[in-house]
Amino acid sequence: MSTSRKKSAATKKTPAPRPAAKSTATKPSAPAVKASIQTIGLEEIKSLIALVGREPFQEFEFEAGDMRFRIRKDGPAPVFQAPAAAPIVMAAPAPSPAHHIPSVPAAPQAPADEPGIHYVTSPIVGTFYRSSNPTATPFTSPGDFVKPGQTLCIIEAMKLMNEIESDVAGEVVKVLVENGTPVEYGERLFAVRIG
Amino acid sequence: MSTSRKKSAATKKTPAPRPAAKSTATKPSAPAVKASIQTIGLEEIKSLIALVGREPFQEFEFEAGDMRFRIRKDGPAPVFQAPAAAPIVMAAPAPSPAHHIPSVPAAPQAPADEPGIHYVTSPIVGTFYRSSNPTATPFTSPGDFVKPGQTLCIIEAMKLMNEIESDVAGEVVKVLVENGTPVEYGERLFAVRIG
Amino acid sequence: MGAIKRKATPAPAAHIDAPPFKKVLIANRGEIALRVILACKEMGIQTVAVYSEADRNALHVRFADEEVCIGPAPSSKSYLNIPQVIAAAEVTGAEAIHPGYGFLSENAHFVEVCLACGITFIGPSAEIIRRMGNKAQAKATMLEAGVPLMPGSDGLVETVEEALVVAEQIGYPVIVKASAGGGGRGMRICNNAEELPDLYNTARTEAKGAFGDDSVYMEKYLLEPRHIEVQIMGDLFGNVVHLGERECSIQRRHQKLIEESPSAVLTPELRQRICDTAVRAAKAVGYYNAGTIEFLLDKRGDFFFMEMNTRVQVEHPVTELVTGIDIVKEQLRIAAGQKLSFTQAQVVQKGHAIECRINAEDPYKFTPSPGRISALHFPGGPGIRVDTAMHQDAVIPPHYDSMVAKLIAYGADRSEAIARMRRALDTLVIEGIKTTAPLHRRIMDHPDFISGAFSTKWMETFMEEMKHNPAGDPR
Amino acid sequence: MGAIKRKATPAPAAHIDAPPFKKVLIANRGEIALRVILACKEMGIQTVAVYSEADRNALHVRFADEEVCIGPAPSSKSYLNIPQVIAAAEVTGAEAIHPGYGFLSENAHFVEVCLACGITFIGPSAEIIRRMGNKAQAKATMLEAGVPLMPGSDGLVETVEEALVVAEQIGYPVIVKASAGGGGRGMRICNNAEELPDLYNTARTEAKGAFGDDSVYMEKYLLEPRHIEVQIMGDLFGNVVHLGERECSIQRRHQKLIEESPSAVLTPELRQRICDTAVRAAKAVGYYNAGTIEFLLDKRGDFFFMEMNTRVQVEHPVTELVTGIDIVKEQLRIAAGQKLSFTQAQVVQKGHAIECRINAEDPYKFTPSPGRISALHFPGGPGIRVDTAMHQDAVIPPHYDSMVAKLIAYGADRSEAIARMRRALDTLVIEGIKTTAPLHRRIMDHPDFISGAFSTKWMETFMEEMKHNPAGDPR
Repeated sequence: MSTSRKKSAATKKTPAPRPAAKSTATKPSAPAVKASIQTIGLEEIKSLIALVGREPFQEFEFEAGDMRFRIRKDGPAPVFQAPAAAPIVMAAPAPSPAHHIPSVPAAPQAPADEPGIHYVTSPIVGTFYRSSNPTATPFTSPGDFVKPGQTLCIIEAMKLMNEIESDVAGEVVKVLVENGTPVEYGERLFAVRIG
Repeated sequence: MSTSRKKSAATKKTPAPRPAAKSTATKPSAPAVKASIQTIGLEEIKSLIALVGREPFQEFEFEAGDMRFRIRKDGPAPVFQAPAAAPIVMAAPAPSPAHHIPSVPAAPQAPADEPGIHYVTSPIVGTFYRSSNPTATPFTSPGDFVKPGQTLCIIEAMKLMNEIESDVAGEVVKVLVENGTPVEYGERLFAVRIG
Repeated sequence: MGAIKRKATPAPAAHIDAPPFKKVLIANRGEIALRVILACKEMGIQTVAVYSEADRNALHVRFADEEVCIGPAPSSKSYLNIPQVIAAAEVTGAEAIHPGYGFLSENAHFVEVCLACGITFIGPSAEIIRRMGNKAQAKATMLEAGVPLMPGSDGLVETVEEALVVAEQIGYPVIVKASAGGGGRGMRICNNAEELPDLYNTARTEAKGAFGDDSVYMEKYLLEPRHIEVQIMGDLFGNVVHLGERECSIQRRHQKLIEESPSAVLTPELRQRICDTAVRAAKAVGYYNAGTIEFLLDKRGDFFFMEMNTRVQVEHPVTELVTGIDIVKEQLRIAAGQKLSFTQAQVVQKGHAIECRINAEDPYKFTPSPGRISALHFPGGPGIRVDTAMHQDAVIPPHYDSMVAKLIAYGADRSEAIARMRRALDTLVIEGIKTTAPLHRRIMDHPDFISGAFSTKWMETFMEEMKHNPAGDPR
Repeated sequence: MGAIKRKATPAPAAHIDAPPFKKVLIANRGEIALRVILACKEMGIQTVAVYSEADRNALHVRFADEEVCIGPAPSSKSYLNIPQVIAAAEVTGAEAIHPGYGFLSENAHFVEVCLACGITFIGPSAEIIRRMGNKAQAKATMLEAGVPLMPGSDGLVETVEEALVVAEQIGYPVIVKASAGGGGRGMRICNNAEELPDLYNTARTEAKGAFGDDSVYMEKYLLEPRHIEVQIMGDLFGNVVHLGERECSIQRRHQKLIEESPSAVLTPELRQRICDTAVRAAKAVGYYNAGTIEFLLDKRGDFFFMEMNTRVQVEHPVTELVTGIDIVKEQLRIAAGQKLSFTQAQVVQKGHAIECRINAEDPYKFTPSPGRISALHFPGGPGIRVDTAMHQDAVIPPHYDSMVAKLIAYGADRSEAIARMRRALDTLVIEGIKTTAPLHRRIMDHPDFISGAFSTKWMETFMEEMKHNPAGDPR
C-alpha cells in the first residue's frame, strides 16, 4: 500500500527535491468527534467500548474536550495488508510535467500556473486535516517556510492517518483545502513558492 | 408542374441571360434498348407488344441493330395534370452563387471551379439524353458554341421529354453525363466556357 | 454536385423471407425516413433516399442504398414536389414509395400519380384518404358505422331560439363556433341557458368582424377531455385489428409533446369499447395500411370520434414497444398484398412505453432553435429507444419541422417507464441548440403527470406554473 | 484538478418506491459503470463515480452525482486500488459499492474490506467468491450438488497404463494436459488407445521442457462444444431462480464476441435440465446476487460444469431483453436485503436477443486500436439497445480493455434479431479508430451463424475463411 503511494520517487527523472519516505512511531490522533459532546460519563465510555468491540476495528481513538481515549484490539489482523499499527507517512507526489508522464492527460480545468509556484497535491483520497488533532496548531500555515519531508497535513482514509510531506522547499503561500473536507487523488492541497 | 421548374427566371435578380420557356410539337423518341439483341423475330416483337400493352405506358420505342419500332397508346390520360401530349421545355437553372440563395449550402464535394467555366445543371430528376432520338445527332457536343435558350439535351421524367436549354453563351467544353443515365436535381450536365 | 450513387449492399442472406419489395423509395426526411430505411434493411429491401439540397449530409441519405437530390431546400420544391419524387422512383427503378408522415403522406393526388406510374403507394387508396380527409364525409361515414360523434348542431345555428333548443338536446356546457373560424375567435363556451343568448350573439358579432361571416354552429364542450387514439392495421383482405390505445393528452396548441401506451386511465372495459369502436370505424371505410382513430374522452368515460390519420404516426414507437409489433414492416407487407402477420388475439399489450418529442425549440417559449449540434449523446441502456436522424455536427435546417429526436422509454410498468425516461433525459446531451428536453424533465417530475391526472388542457396550466417557477430546471 | 463535486440532482419523486440505498459508489469505469449509474438513477439512488486520471472526461464521471479521482491511469493504482476506492466511499458517505465486472468484482479480499468498513458490497459474500473462485473447491461443491463435471482423471496420471485405464473409463477422445500448463503446450488430444501411449509420453516430455514439471492429468475432450451459460439470481432468503440460458459459443481465445438468448439449439427439455442444474448449483453454495453458471454442451446434449461467475456479466443485456427483468436493479435490491421481486414462474423468455461486442481492435488481426473517436453514430430504432460510455471526441485510453460498445438487437424471433443486428451494424458509424464491427457484420451473414451450426471452435475456422476472402467486407 505505501509503495504505490510513493509516486514521486519512482517517476521523477530530474534531480528535483526527492523526499524520502520516513517511518515514525508517533501516531497522530484520530479525528476527534467534534460534535457537541463536551462531557462524557463512565456509562457512555462503556457503551462506546462495547460498540467498538462489536465492530471490526483494530483501533479506535476518541477525544472530546480534555478527554481522550484509544482502543486497540489484538484480534485477527485486518484483512487488508496495511501496517495497521503505525500511520503511513507518505510523500506528496512530485510535480509531474506532461512530458514525463505522457499517459496522464493534463487536467483541462487547471488554471494557468503562476511561475515559481509548486502545488503539493494529494496522493490519496481521504479527509484533509491541517493538524494532528483539533486542538493542536496546524502543521503549517501561509508564510511558513517548509522543507522536503516536512509534514504538511494529515489525510485520513480507512481510519488511518496519513501524514503528507512536502516534496519541495519553499514558502507556503496558500492552503487550498478547508480543514476536515474530502480530497481526491491529485487534488491541490498547498501552494508553495519554491526557494 | 412546369412553373415549379422554371427556377432561373423566378429566383434570379441580376440581369443575367434569362431563357424563355418555349413549346415544341416535336416529340423526341423514347430511349432505345441498347442491349445485345442484334436480331429479333416476329414472335419476339409480338411478345414485346403484348407486354407493353399490359403496362401503363403511353409510348414505347425499341431499337436493335437495324430494327426500330415504336408503340404509342391512346389510353386514358395520365392522372397528373401535365400537358401529356407535348414535352415540357424548361430552362436550366441559372448559376446561383451562394449570396443569391443562401439557403442552399454549397456542395461540399464540388471541386474548385475553373474560372470562366459555367456549369449547366439539371433542374429536374430524370434520364439524360443528348439527342432527340437514338439515331439523331446530339444537340450539342464539345467544341460547339451555344447561346442562351439553345436546347442542350433532353431529360426524361414521368414519360415526358423535357428540353434543357442553355442559360449562358459560350463554348461547350465537356459533356459531364453519359447518354441514357439518370441525373438528379442540380447535377452538372455541361461545362461551358463563357464568352 | 454528385451523381446518383448506388452503394454496395450485402447480398440478402438465405434465411430472410422473400422481401415484399425489391426497392422502395422513401419520400420523406429526418427520423421517419431513417425509420423506414431501417425497416427495409431488416427485410432485405433496397432503399432510395430523396433529399433536398439542405439535407445533403443527412443520415437518411447516408444510410440509404441510393440517393437522389430532388430539389432545393423549400419543401414545396423538393419533398412536396410530386413530379420530382416520381422521377426519382423511375430513374432508380423503385417499385414502391413510403411517404412517412406529413409531406405527401395524406395527399390523395400523389397516391393517384403513383398508381398511374405503376408505383405502389405504401398506404391506403386515394379514395380512402379523400374520404377520411374530408371532415363532413368522415363524420357521415362514422355516424353510419355507429361511431360516437361529438354531439352538436346539424349544420348552422341561425337563431338564439334554435341555439337554446340545440343546447338543451346536447347538454351544457356547449361551444358556439364560427364556421369560418379558427384561433379561438368567434368562439364562446356557454355553461347554461341564461348566458347562452348573450354569448351566442357575441360569437356571431365577433365572427362577422373577424371573418366577414357570422354563421356559427354548436358542439358539446368537454371541459377536460383526454386525447386517446387507437392504432389500427388493416390488410387488403378485409382484416382489421387494433394494437391498443395511445394517450396523447400532453399537447400544446394541438401539437403532441408526450405520448404513452397504455393510457393510465382506461379501465379494461373502456379500453375494449374504444378499441372495438376504432376497428369498426376502420372496417367501415375498408381501411388497409396502418391508421389511427383519434377520440376525445370525457370524464364520464364517453368518447367521441375526432379524426382518422391514414398513415404511420409520429408516436407509433410506443405501440411497437408494448405490442412487440413492427408497424412499419407490417405496412410494407400489407402494401405488397400480404395478409396481416398476426391476429387480434396475438396482440398483447405488455409493459408501458412513453415517448417524449425532443424539439429544437426553446423549452419554455417554444421559439425554434435551428443550428449546429456541437455535442451530442443519446441515452442508451435498458428500455430506451431513440428514433432520430441527428448526429454530432449536424445542422438543423430552418426549413422543416423542429423535431430532432424521439426518446422512448419502456418499462415493466408506468412507474418504471417514467423512471427510465427521467434518467434518459438526465443523460441526454444536446449542445449548440436549445431543445425541449428540460421541459420534458420537469413534466416527468410533476405530480399530475405521475398520477395520470391530466387532460388536453393540462399544458396550459403547466406553462402558467412554469412562468412562476422558471428556476426549477432540473438539468 | 477539481475537488470532489456534488451535482444537483432532482428530488426523488413521490411515486418511487423507497430506494434500496441512499448512495452507491460504482467501482468501475466504461459502459458497466454507466449501466449501474442508470439503474441507480431509475431507483432514486445517488451515485458516486470513481475515476483514474485517464478517465477524467468519461461519461460515467459526467453522469454520476459525485465523482472522486482515485489515482493515475494504471488500473493497479486506481480501479484496483482498494484503499482508494474505500476512501472514496468514506468521504462521500456511500453506503454500498457496486463492483461491475472485472476489476474488484470477484476479489474476496475487497469484499472483506467493505464489510470491515461497514460498506455493503453489491455481490455475494467473500466466502462464496473464494469457494467458486478456487477451481478444485468449486468442482468438489458441484460434484456434491450433483452437477455434471467434465469426466477426467482423479488427479495426476502417472503412467501410460493408468492413462489407458482412465481413457477407457471416460471414453475417447481424451485430452492429456500438463498440470502446470497453459497456452496449449504440454497438451495432447488422443482419439484412441493405439495413439495414446505415444501422445501421453510426448505431452509429458513437452511439459517437462516448457514448465519444468512433467505431471499431467486427463479429461474428456469435446470436439465441438458449445458454451451455454445460465443466468441465475438469488436473494438472502435462499430463493434462487434462473433467467434462462445464453449461448456464447462465438468466442476467440476464450474471449466472447457474440452472445444470444435463447440458444438456437436447446430443446425445451434440455433447457429445463440445464437451467434446473444451474439453480441446484447456485443453491448448493447458498448463492445470492446475480451469477452465471457456465457449461460446455456436447453434440449429444450432455453438458458439463465449467465455472461460476459471481457478478453481473458483460452479456447480461440479452437476458434482460428476453425476460424484461432489470438484472442490475435486482442486484441492488438483493444487496439491500430485499426478497427477489419475481418468482421462477414469472420469468418468461420472449423473443430473441443478440449482443455484439464492439471492440477498438483491428477486425481481422485483433490488434488494439486506441485513439480518438472523430465521428460517432449509434444505431437506434426498434429493437436496438446500445450500452456504451463512448461519445464523439472521446479518447479511448490504452490502459483498459478495448470494448467500446455493446450492440444488442432484439426481435420477435432469431431471424428478426439477426436482421436488426445487421442493419444496426450497417448504421453504426465509428470513425477515428478501428473496430470489430465489420467482423460482426460478416458473421451475421454467415450461413453457419444463421443456421446456428457453430461451436466454440467456430471462430478459428471462420478466421481461416477470412484470410482467403479478405475482400468480402460488406461495409
